[in-house]
Amino acid sequence: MTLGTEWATDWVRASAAVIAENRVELITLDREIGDGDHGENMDRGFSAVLAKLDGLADDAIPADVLKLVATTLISTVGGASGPLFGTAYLKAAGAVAGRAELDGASVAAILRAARDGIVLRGKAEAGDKTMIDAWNPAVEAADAAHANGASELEILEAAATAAAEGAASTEPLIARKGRASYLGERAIGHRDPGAQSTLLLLRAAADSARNAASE
Amino acid sequence: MTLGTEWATDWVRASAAVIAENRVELITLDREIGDGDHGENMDRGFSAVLAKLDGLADDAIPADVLKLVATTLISTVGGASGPLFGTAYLKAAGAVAGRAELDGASVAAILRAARDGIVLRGKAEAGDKTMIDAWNPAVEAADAAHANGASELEILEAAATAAAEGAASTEPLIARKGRASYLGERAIGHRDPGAQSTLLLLRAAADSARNAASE
Amino acid sequence: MKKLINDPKNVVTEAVEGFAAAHADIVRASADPLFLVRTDAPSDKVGIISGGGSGHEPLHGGFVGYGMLDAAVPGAVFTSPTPDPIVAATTAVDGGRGVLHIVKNYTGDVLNFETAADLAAAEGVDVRTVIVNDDVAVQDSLYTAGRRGVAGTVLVEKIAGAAAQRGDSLDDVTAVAEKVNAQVRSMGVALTPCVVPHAGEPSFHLEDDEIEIGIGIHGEPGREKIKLQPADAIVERLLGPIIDDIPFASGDRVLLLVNGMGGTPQVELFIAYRHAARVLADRGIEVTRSLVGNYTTSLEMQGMSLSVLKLDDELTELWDAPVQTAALRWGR
Amino acid sequence: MKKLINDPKNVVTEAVEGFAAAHADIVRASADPLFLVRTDAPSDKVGIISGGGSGHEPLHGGFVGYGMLDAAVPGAVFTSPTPDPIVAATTAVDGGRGVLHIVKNYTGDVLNFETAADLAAAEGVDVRTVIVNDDVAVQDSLYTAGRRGVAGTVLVEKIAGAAAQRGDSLDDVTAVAEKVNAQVRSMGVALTPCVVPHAGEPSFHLEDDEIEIGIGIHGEPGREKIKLQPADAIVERLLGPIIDDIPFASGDRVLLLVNGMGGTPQVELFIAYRHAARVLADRGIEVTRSLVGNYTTSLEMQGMSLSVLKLDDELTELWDAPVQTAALRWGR
Ligand SMILES: Nc1ncnc2c1ncn2[C@@H]1O[C@H](COP(=O)(O)OP(=O)(O)O)[C@@H](O)[C@H]1O
Ligand SMILES: Nc1ncnc2c1ncn2[C@@H]1O[C@H](COP(=O)(O)OP(=O)(O)O)[C@@H](O)[C@H]1O
Ligand SMILES: [Mg+2]
Ligand SMILES: [Mg+2]
Ligand SMILES: [Mg+2]
Ligand SMILES: [Mg+2]
Repeated sequence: MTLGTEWATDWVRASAAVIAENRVELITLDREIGDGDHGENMDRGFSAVLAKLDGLADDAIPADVLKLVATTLISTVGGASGPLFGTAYLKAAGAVAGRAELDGASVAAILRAARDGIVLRGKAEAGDKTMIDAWNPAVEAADAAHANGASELEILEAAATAAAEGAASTEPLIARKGRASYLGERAIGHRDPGAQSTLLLLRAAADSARNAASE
Repeated sequence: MTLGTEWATDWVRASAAVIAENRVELITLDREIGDGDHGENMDRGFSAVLAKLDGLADDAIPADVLKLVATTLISTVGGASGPLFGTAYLKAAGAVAGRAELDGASVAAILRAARDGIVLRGKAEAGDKTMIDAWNPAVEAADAAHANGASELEILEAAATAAAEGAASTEPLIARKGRASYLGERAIGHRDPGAQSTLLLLRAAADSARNAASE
Repeated sequence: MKKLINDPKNVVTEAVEGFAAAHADIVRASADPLFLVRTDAPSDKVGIISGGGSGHEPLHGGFVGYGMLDAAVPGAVFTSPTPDPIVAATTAVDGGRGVLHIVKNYTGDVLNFETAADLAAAEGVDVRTVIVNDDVAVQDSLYTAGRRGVAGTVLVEKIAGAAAQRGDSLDDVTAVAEKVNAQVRSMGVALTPCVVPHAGEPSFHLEDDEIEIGIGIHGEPGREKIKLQPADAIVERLLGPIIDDIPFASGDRVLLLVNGMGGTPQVELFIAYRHAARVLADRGIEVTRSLVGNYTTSLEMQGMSLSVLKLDDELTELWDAPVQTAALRWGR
Repeated sequence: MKKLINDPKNVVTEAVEGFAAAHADIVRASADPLFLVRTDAPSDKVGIISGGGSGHEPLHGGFVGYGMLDAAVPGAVFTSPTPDPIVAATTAVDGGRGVLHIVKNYTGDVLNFETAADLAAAEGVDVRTVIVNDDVAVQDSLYTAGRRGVAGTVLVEKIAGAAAQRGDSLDDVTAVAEKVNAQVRSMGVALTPCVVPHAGEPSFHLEDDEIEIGIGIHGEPGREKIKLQPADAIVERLLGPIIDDIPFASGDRVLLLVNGMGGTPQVELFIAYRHAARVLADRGIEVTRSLVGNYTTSLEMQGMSLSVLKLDDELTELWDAPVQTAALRWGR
């Protein structure tokens, strides 16, 4: 069973919900090693996306949804995460341009393109204690699952699980990008907020796929 | 036994000591219903007087000591208490001008002149919750004691005891002069700092007289 | 108590030294007795002096310069200066046309300036005094030391300073200062207390959800504690008594001053300004001049005061006249 | 959290509205997208824009006006603005000679201004960008996002603004902005944290006797906590790394900026200025220009930063050139 526009819009709704629920936690994480706005930024962005969702054309395809997320995040989030997540969704949209239904290859391509977009803009490497440390393992897990013939849902599940491990892996690290890098050793022991929101978004993607499958 | 210059200088030393000891208490009283500087102001003033005491001429009489206190307080204390206590000592000096030895009448005259000086400058009436509420009963008690033929020491003891009662009597009052007047009913329950320093100074006067008597 | 200071006893002298060094083009400091004076004083105009306890900066030193004050006399923190430096400053700025003392209405300031004026007069200086008492938080002046002088003082100093600068006589400068005082009303609110360096403890206590209405500028408590409210409601609470007092009426043109108490972020002052200007407009009162910032502070206190001054053509022209001080500068 | 605000979500828009109303002679506000622009823009000079998260006022809106910025783009509190308002501000001020973006070095600011510059270029505007990174508290830029842009930004904006105002080309304005950035170094200290309105809690925790050295301007913790020290010792601790970095040397003429973080009483800033000027003098470094006050703040944070800019005749002349903004004004 491939994933279509309904999955994409469900993902957006689930993302907005999970970000709103975790707004304070993301603020707290960012206050510890950043400037305390990450939860507010993401919540502002996804609330704006949600408000625009109804305006989508009836014949919208998943790429249209992803592009709406991209442009809305770019124009409402600000901060580091706005352009980074915005570029991620923009590149993801480009990776599945024209396709009404997304198969396993498309799902894996979305994640890879998103990750590559973030690296292109932010130049972070693995271990820099950024959202990339959640995206990298997610992309690898998705690719591996797809190579093993997994379903779209299984691919997204694998990605979300890997992202969760990736987010946790940022805790012992010293940061080399973003505001946390100013802290030196004092960043040790704190989870990167962008990695945490990455895992929330990818978990929402998998959950939406599960709902689609169960209907 | 009359009181001479030695008593006067002893009084200054005892005043400086007791004000320094009670600096924090006076600050605390003033913080509650004023601006928290009374202890600092008085301490700055009497420290300055103390530093100048050695510069007194060998043939100084009590009025010279009182005048030194007056001019030094005026030029170092500032605030409301500087001019008020300064005027008090200035008028006190005037009341015993030229006298090397102070008898009971002189002692009572000092207190009356001091009080009148404060009223002249500050226009406070009894019950306004100011230092006058300590000075008024002190002056009355001194006059009464003197009328009863009391000694200099006894006059000062009577004044100090009455000042203590007077200072305590300010606690239930609403203030009508000074900063505490801005507080309305919220001043109730707090003792006026200037009344408290008045009692400390008059207690020091009596203690110095007792020391003089016991020598 | 956490402060960027050395010995608490040296706070004022060191700050004055630093101030004079940073603004050497405008002021110089006399160390003993301590006062700040225009580098070009005395001049052939009426001299204008103000002073009072420290801790209200930029009041008064920040307003010494062309078109405003000729000298400022800082006392210890929140303690009026003694007469000596006031006399010294007065004689230093007297160019023969007399000197105006602008004094905030506090017993200490009034008494010390009074003594100084007597002494300066004895030295042949023609001294006048204007007592500023713009704080409507103090009611029933029969039963109090009278209204306090608060942020409206800045407006008195600017406008009297401009009158003196254009060559007005001592009588005229005094008259315009009195006019400003008669037409300005102020009221303040504190969100936090402040800590006087030598006291080391907060001036009053507020719970996390309490604010203090009607505070003075000396860290003294106000008239009432109320629960924290939205900025707009607080603005209305301050503005009501101000408007009703003179009263200001529809058709009036006014200057609106939103004064920070020292520790208030600028965004908050402008949020307050926004609503204050609207409330006035709703009453038909037109804000034609504005001033927003830290002008009469209480150390690091968070809070603000609002001041409204009724303008006419003369006051507007004097307000707009060039001024060149550390804290207020335009036109040159 | 106690703040003079209404809904935390409206802090920036309401503050910008109030600011534009209070300074209507200098700026006007565009509401959607949100930016502040000179009332007389565009003009026939190179345009200069800056922007960034709110909470640093008067940066940047307070520096819009004659001789400084043409527009300022405020983001949410401590959050860089999005590209849309930056593009709108850029096209609004472009008079045909191009626009310079002055951007503080934070990932978010850099990325959003980068996108905006691309979009504005696509609309035919010649855009240059100067990244300000004056904060010596951030070492080892290989392992970090690089030095942050802090209070030195004000100096870049003033001097580049003066160059644009006198008619310099986009190349020349860009070059002088880069020169200022290359010659200015800063470092800060916090005595207290600040509270971001939407976060509602302090940005970091300090004990009653602790201070934070090397803080940024976004309420982010610094590099190390140390025990509270006398002001003079703190000044030396900040000035040492600043002097050693360029390094500044005997015979240099410099501008010394003592910048308050928002909640610091003015007396404390001048106490710090006094000692900083002495330390520089002792090293043979002459302070020929000074600026003391709240210029790049972190809401109500108590603390300060020191900035030292190496001057030459050109920079001095541009610094002295007339400026007419809400927060910096002289010469007109
Ligand atoms: N160069 C970068 N590459 C990838 N991610 C980054 C980079 N810089 C910052 N981030 C991510 O952005 C997150 C912070 O986002 P946010 O708090 O919204 O923005 P800001 O740091 O501008 O306040 C960090 O937790 C980190 O995951
Ligand atoms: N008008 C007055 N007459 C008599 N005493 C006064 C008057 N006003 C104030 N005081 C006294 O001055 C005291 C406060 O002195 P102090 O704190 O040193 O000065 P300030 O009020 O200027 O800070 C009060 O406690 C009160 O006793
Ligand atoms: Mg952040
Ligand atoms: Mg007092
Ligand atoms: Mg006092
Ligand atoms: Mg941010």
